[in-house]
Amino acid sequence: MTTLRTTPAGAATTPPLPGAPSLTGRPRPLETVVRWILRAAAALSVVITIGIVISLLGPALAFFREVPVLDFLTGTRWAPQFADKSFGVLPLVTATAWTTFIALLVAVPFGLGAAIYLAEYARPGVRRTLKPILELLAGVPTVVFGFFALSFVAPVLLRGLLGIQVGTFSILAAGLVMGFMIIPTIASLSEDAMTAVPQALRQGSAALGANRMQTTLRVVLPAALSGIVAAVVLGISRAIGETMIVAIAAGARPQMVTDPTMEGATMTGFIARMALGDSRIGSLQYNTLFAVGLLLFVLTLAVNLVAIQLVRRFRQEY
Amino acid sequence: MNPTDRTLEPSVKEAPAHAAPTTAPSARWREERVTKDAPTPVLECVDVDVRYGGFVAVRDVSLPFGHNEITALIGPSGCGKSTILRSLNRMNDLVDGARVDGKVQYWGQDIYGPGVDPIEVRRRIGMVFQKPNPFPKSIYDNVAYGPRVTGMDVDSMDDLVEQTLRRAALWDEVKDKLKQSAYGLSGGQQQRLCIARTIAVEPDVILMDEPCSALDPIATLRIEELMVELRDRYTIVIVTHNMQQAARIADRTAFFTADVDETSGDRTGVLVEFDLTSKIFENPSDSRTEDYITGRFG
Amino acid sequence: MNPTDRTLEPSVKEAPAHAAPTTAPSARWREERVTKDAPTPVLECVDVDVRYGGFVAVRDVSLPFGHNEITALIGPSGCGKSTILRSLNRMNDLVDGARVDGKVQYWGQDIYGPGVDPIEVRRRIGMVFQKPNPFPKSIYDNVAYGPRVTGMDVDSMDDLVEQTLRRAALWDEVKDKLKQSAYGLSGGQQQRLCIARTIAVEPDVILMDEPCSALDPIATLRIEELMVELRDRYTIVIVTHNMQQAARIADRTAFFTADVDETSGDRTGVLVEFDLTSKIFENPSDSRTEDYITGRFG
Amino acid sequence: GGQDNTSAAPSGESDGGSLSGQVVIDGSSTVEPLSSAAATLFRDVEPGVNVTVATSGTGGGFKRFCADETDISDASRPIKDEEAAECEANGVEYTEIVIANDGLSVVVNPENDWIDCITVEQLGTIWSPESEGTVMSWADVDPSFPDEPLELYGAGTDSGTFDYFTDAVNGEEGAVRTDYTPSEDDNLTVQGVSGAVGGMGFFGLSYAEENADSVKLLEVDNGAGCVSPTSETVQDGSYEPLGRPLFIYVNNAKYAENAALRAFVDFYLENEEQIAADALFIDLTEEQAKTAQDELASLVG
Amino acid sequence: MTTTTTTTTTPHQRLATDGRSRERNPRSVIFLVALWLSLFIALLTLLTLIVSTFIDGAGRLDSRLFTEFPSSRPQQAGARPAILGSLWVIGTTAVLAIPLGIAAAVHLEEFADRHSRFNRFVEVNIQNLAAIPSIIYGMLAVGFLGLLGVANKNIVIGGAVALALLILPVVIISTREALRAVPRELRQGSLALGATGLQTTWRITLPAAIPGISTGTILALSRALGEAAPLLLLGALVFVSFDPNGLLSGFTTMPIQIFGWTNNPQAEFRELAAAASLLLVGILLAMNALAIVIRNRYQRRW
Ligand SMILES: Nc1ncnc2c1ncn2[C@@H]1O[C@H](COP(=O)(O)OP(=O)(O)OP(=O)(O)O)[C@@H](O)[C@H]1O
Ligand SMILES: Nc1ncnc2c1ncn2[C@@H]1O[C@H](COP(=O)(O)OP(=O)(O)OP(=O)(O)O)[C@@H](O)[C@H]1O
Ligand SMILES: [Mg+2]
Ligand SMILES: [Mg+2]
Repeated sequence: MTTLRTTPAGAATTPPLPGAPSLTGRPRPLETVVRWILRAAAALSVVITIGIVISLLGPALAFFREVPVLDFLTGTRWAPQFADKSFGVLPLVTATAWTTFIALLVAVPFGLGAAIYLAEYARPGVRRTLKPILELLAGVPTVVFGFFALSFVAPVLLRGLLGIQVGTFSILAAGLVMGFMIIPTIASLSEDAMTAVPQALRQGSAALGANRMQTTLRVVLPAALSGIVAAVVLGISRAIGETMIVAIAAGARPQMVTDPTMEGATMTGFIARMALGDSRIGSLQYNTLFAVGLLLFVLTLAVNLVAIQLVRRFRQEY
Repeated sequence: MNPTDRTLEPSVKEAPAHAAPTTAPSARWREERVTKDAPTPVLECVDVDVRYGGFVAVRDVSLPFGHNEITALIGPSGCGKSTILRSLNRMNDLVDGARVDGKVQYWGQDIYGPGVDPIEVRRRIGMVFQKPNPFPKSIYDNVAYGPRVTGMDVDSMDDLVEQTLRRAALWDEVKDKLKQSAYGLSGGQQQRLCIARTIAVEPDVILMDEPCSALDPIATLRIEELMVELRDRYTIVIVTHNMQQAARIADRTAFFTADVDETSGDRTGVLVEFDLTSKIFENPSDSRTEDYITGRFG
Repeated sequence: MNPTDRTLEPSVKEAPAHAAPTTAPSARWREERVTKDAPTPVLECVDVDVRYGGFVAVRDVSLPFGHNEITALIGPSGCGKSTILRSLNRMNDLVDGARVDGKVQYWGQDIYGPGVDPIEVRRRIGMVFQKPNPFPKSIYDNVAYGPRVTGMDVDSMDDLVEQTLRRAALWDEVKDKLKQSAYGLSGGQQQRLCIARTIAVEPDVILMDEPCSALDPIATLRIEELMVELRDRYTIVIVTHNMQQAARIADRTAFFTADVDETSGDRTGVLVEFDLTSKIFENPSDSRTEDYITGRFG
Repeated sequence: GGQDNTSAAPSGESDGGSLSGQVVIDGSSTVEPLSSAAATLFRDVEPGVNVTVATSGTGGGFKRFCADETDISDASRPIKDEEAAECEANGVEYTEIVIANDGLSVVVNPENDWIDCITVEQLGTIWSPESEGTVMSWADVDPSFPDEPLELYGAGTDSGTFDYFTDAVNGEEGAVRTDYTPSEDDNLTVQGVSGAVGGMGFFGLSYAEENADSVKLLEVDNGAGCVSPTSETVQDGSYEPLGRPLFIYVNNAKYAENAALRAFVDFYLENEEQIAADALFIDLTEEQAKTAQDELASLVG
Repeated sequence: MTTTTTTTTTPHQRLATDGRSRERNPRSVIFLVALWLSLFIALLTLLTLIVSTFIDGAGRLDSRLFTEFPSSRPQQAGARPAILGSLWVIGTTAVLAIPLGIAAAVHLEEFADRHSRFNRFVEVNIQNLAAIPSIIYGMLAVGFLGLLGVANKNIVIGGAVALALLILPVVIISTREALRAVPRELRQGSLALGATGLQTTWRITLPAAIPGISTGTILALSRALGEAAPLLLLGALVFVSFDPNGLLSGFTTMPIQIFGWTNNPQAEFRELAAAASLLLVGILLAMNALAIVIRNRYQRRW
């Protein structure tokens, strides 16, 4: 039996024992190349962001050279194409805020309700069938949703069934339909968050004599909060950024929206119309497009950064 | 003999490789407490079968659980110990496709009888799980959860929480951080918190499914001590893989095994033997029990 | 004093304060095989510290692992057994923030030395995990995976697979379903498949982190038998919670515990004692070892 | 009107469909139906030529046209000086061709029984920027009208139609009250007007004729009596000031070198009558057609 | 061993048997009804939408829709180039976005150092990109193609670039989720055998994540299929008289064709638009169904 070779602590390098297997690896050039490709693919997302900023910023700056930023942000009259021009973006912002708000008013309760039902009450078979059907709602082209708002929700549902006096175009109809469009986003992501809550927590609650509703409201929902917040925020982003529904159904009249039965032009709706309109490219009117685009970008960015913080705060490791 | 002596009685016997231990863990001390006589059954299975879908997981189990006693359920994996345990407080209701036939009597009343509220059953017959599963809430809220949801009439929740944590031998360790998340506790502390949570709703019976299998030996020891203390107020049923544990703390032990159907290959759990723990470990009536106890099983 | 002296001849002068427990598991049979002499170290930790972020998880571990021996690492939860094990084949490289200081010598060569390829290290020093983790592939492909990815030069993969499965005592059970998914196997079979997968790449050393803790007693027994068989060809290091298991199969045993820092409350793992298994279980030199072995720990 | 949806075999020299190549058209969405109709008919003659029509708007169309990206630019207004300068800067020479006529029709709700003919002054009263907040009901326009609230609908502010209408009615492009409901989609304007008793709107004649059941078409009095909008009145210029021409701009160099483009443009002009009918516009007067032919001829000559 | 119980029970020990379960108390029932209504209303909307579109468009849902080219005469018009254009664009989008998205996700999930500031920034950035309005991607694609000197932007590759940029973050995020769902133990098992990181990813992690990746990707593609806004900014065509036949070919897609038709004065065009909408919804339904089949079929139990 050989005695142990010993190494004085702190000795520099130890030569390997005679006959010891080599531990140096073979070179793996493919590995290196592929890893660089992967890294480049990930970095591309940053390039995209930079691209967005550049493509918005140039014309937007040209615009802000002529219209002071403050006037743009605080003005309440939006009339870039009228003879008496005015570039206060608040009418567009209020319209966007209202459509978003109404959409959330519909999507958050219904989306969460559907999610809770699917995650906590439905049998697995039912969930497997219903969830994808619900997700289908998210896949319906927004153009189709837009005409649905115009030809069904406003005249039949709102005016006909509910007796609400809305015009052909209204923030209300557009917001409602947008809400329905967002339901699956919120429902599906919240449902994922809730199913990720360990079964053990539900069992623990049931074993204490809590009923299903109590378990859901007091254990599952708080535990899934970060996922639900993330879902709602994605819903908000969708609502702010949705274009076709509002372009078709909310109207094109830029006015300070104080009442959802009014019509109003949202930021995205304005961009879509302006981009397809007959204004001369490069003109001041045309460049408003980019100023509004930039504002939209900054707004969604802000909503998201806040959301990321919130999600971090509520994140729960089990 | 006091409980501490009992738990400190060496559990580790000679266990050389591939040789059966010469002696099974001793449990002689327990005869002073309970007798061969049938216990007053707080809870009793009568001819219970449990099915999952079409598959019969356990068959024909009749088993009484004595008042203020600890009953251990042992047996190889898959023999249906957890299944039986869950049928004792209708937790199986929550498992898709599970069906319980037969009767489970609680103070003589069938918990599967008509008009019985499973939620009420679960409040009376609490449960502690294999992996500690505190809620993602503060320590205080974990304990207060049960009293709140069951609408218990409490004078002072603070007092109740303190008292409960004391009974669960956790108060001293957590009294300064009641408002902190329960997830900051160690595994053993979390499990004691789960026990505290369970006793906060003042159940009669506590069911425990391998409550120590995720814990280290020291934490295990503390839980065992706690169980022995709690025995004075509660009827305890514990499933364990650890035979030494059963020998150390159980008054009575039920040994289950799985019968294999020759044709279908289905394994169905059956109760082989139920007796005083000392009897099961020292002088089992059934050869299958003996084989299992001595590690000769298979 | 060299490190080996330190770890292999622990404070013999200090006789244990109290008598060794009479009931500690006997391991006398093993003395026929290994002697008190230091083993030929295939693998050796020299003054190893492991940190996670800033936190020192284990400190100052010097420990040789003898050729064709089974070394068991035991100790309470959180004392750093898994951490040390992972540092033996650089699996810690994959853990965020983990840092290993000191040396781990493989045939005298520091595996953390410059120019050493961790991938090569891991092929030589295989690892089996707590939960069986077969790949979602067929049984055959699970075994063939290692040889394929390491570019091993094999004449016939079929022969290699068969031979390997035979060595892992699994061939007879799976030979008719080699092309079926490994997930169809029972837990014990899956774990043996993982062992087979590991030996297929012809490592020197096999590290096992509580390989039986997810298995039932019968499956555990089979794995233990397998380890004893494999010892003739491989050096085995096993972490286990189950002291009987260490007593049954290990040639030498290292006992770890966690020192608690009074001020910060941080727990740092330290090696308490390393010796022949029989010595550790029958006549430990350190009172902490004895307390742990006899269950009086804490 | 001269609308006739039954297809007649397009006339024009058919050289057996031997051509291939590409014709890229972009520009006004108002003119798009014309170009699409032309392309539809042209396909039967020259199936080998790929014609595409996009609707980036008149401005967007000129942007691309002057960057030499497109062959033809559809325009609902004449090219602006800045745009022309850009073309010049890029060396793009072009020919402006009037390709059809359009009448802007003024419509009211069918239940409106108090007006059949509107004067240009009245239009000015209703639509001028100063009216915002003051002229809010029909009674404010003329005391003899009922006190029915005015609800105004019209083309989107980004459209050539908007520019044209505001110029014609208020004498300056973009000079209009802002409290009306603009819409890109004239079908929606129809819906708006048909939904409100006091509703009024303006849009292309074709929309009014297609929706004769839902809206009432007004005659317009330019001081020379009431004139109802029809192909004839638009063509002969008596429907004033709301009749307007629609344009295509053709890239001269491309016209010269691209046989497919040449064939297409020639075909477009030769069949302008049929095309205008298909697209629900008003075809050219003989004089207009002749001018256009001459312009083209001078190009190749 | 069974003893018939004769124990007398105290009131405390007595279980109420009046059948009044706390599961069925009024509040719980109202709660459940509310949940059920939520789901019901969402599904009802979908149904209403499909039915009302069907009523509008059923008359034109015939073979002409598939075989005919657009025409200024509604009776002769069809969506053939739009259908083919949608296929071309979505196919190209998939080719662009899927490999890039998977590569980025693999880097972030498997190789990136989570603590590096840059990688954290990349992560946050991708989350943000996923929330950016689609119309802004249109503006980006215009800028990007302009930069490349592409004169004619309404070509298949142009539309595909816009849509690929749009869905890239979604593909990355869903791929990362799918990769994350693959247990760590599998990767460790592979690495412990001496496999390299890339081998582990290629042979173990990615195959195990395929069901999740394909589900997420199909849903992303179906979103792209229904998008109109970014393509409109590229100067989308409303009239195409030929079948698209390559990356540089002009194209139109179904949502744009639908949008274009609804702007025509003739009511027949609106009927045609409804028919095309139905077709589009049908295609999306098929794609979602495919995603579901994949999800259910290959869902693994670890
Ligand atoms: N939810 C379930 N659905 C279907 N079968 C189940 C379910 N739970 C358990 N089973 C089956 O019932 C049998 C008994 O399982 P059970 O979990 O009760 O065994 P156990 O004795 O507790 O085993 P262990 O010691 O491994 O916990 C097993 O065959 C198991 O596969
Ligand atoms: N990835 C990690 N990051 C940070 N700390 C870790 C990590 N893994 C382990 N630790 C810490 O290091 C210490 C030692 O852990 P380790 O898992 O090695 O203990 P162990 O002896 O294997 O315990 P067990 O018996 O429970 O497996 C513990 O305090 C643990 O919390
Ligand atoms: Mg169990
Ligand atoms: Mg460990």
